[in-house]
Amino acid sequence: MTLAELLQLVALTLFAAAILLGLLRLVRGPATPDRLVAADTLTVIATALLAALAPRLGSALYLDVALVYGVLAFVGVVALARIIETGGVR
Amino acid sequence: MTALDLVILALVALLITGALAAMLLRNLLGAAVATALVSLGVSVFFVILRAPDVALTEAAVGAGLSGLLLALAARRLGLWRIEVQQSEEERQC
Amino acid sequence: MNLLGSLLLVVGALFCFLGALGLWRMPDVYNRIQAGTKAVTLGTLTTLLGVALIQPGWWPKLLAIGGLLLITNPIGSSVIARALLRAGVDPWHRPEADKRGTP
Amino acid sequence: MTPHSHSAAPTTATTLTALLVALLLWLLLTGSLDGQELFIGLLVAVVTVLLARRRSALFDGIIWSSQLPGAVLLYLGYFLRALVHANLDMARRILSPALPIRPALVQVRTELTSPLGRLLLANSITLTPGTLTVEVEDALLTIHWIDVPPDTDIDAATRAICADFERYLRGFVR
Repeated sequence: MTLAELLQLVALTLFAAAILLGLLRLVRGPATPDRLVAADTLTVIATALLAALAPRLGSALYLDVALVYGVLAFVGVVALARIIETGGVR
Repeated sequence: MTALDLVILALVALLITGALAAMLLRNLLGAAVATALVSLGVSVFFVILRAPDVALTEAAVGAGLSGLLLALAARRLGLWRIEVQQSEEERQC
Repeated sequence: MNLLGSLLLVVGALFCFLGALGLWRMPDVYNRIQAGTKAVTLGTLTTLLGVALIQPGWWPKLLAIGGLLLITNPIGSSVIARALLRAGVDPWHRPEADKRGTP
Repeated sequence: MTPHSHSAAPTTATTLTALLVALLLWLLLTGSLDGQELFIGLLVAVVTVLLARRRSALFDGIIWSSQLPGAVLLYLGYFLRALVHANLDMARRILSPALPIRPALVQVRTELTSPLGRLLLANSITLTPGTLTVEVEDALLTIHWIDVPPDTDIDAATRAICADFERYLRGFVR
């Protein structure tokens, strides 16, 4: 195993740990806004993960997934946030 | 290959926890967020399984449209409810 | 080049991890947004740079992803924060230092 | 971010700017300068701009001059430096066991007038050390600051948070 491969291994491990930590926040809550923030952060982490996986899988097609995911998840987050805004706290 | 296995394990945890949260959360907005996260995990899984086209569709439908639709439907039906303080929700999962 | 790119991947992953850790450690929603959005944005940018070093032919698409991310990510967190403020969520204060700068 | 009510018809310059941005995005996404792809890209860009013509009023904040590229580069350099600094700062706060934060909401006043300028300013503030833009209302920005020094009023906060960015931004945006 070369040094570059070892470094990529470390990077993927850190990504996995980041996903698990974000998941922990999603489970613990305590309220819906916390979950929304956790989901937003997890989305961007997933975008980075997709980009990091792309050279390993060997095709630029996988970058498109990261692009579409990054942009569309933003739309979803904004929609949910707007509903919190108009809905208020009850 | 072990690192990729770790990522896959984390994704499986994401999928199962997200699905359970979507079922068990009382708050419908929280459930919508959990559903979007499940589709995130599925999308990354499709990429790992080397199916970029399926992953692209899953990302478009799951992340953007389903979140938007669920949120709009919840608002139209008057079913949203935001709880800021700690509540019984926390014990749910 | 491959080595440097891999090193940048590790740095990017480290920042993403720090962002998730901040998400876990911070006391209230606003601070969680701060920790999450900043660290994760820089982590993603570093990761994209690392991929661009590993596969130099991909730089246009990586640049597009980076640019869109740099615009959408702060707006997203800002929108969440504004929604929370309008919904009436008060920010957390350190107990011994309250009543300062709050409108 | 603020629902800006620009309903006036956009000028030719802003429409051309929007067209240029759309074409640039197409070029980055396809990554080829082939004649046919370029033609299709131009077609798609024209259709996109026509469909989103009312939204392209966002671009009328740009000040066109010969110094535009230099000003943008200066801003980007300062911004990236601030971003790295912000993250090291945030990493220090997250990793230290005592969690050294004193968060509060403060308000700052901006002199930028165009929606684009305020958007860029708000984004920059969100990504730099310890600050998060919560709301933009005309010239007043509400900001969540993670470490507020004692006795901060609106002028001190403006100097500390957004004066530098404003100086760089005013090189190319209103």
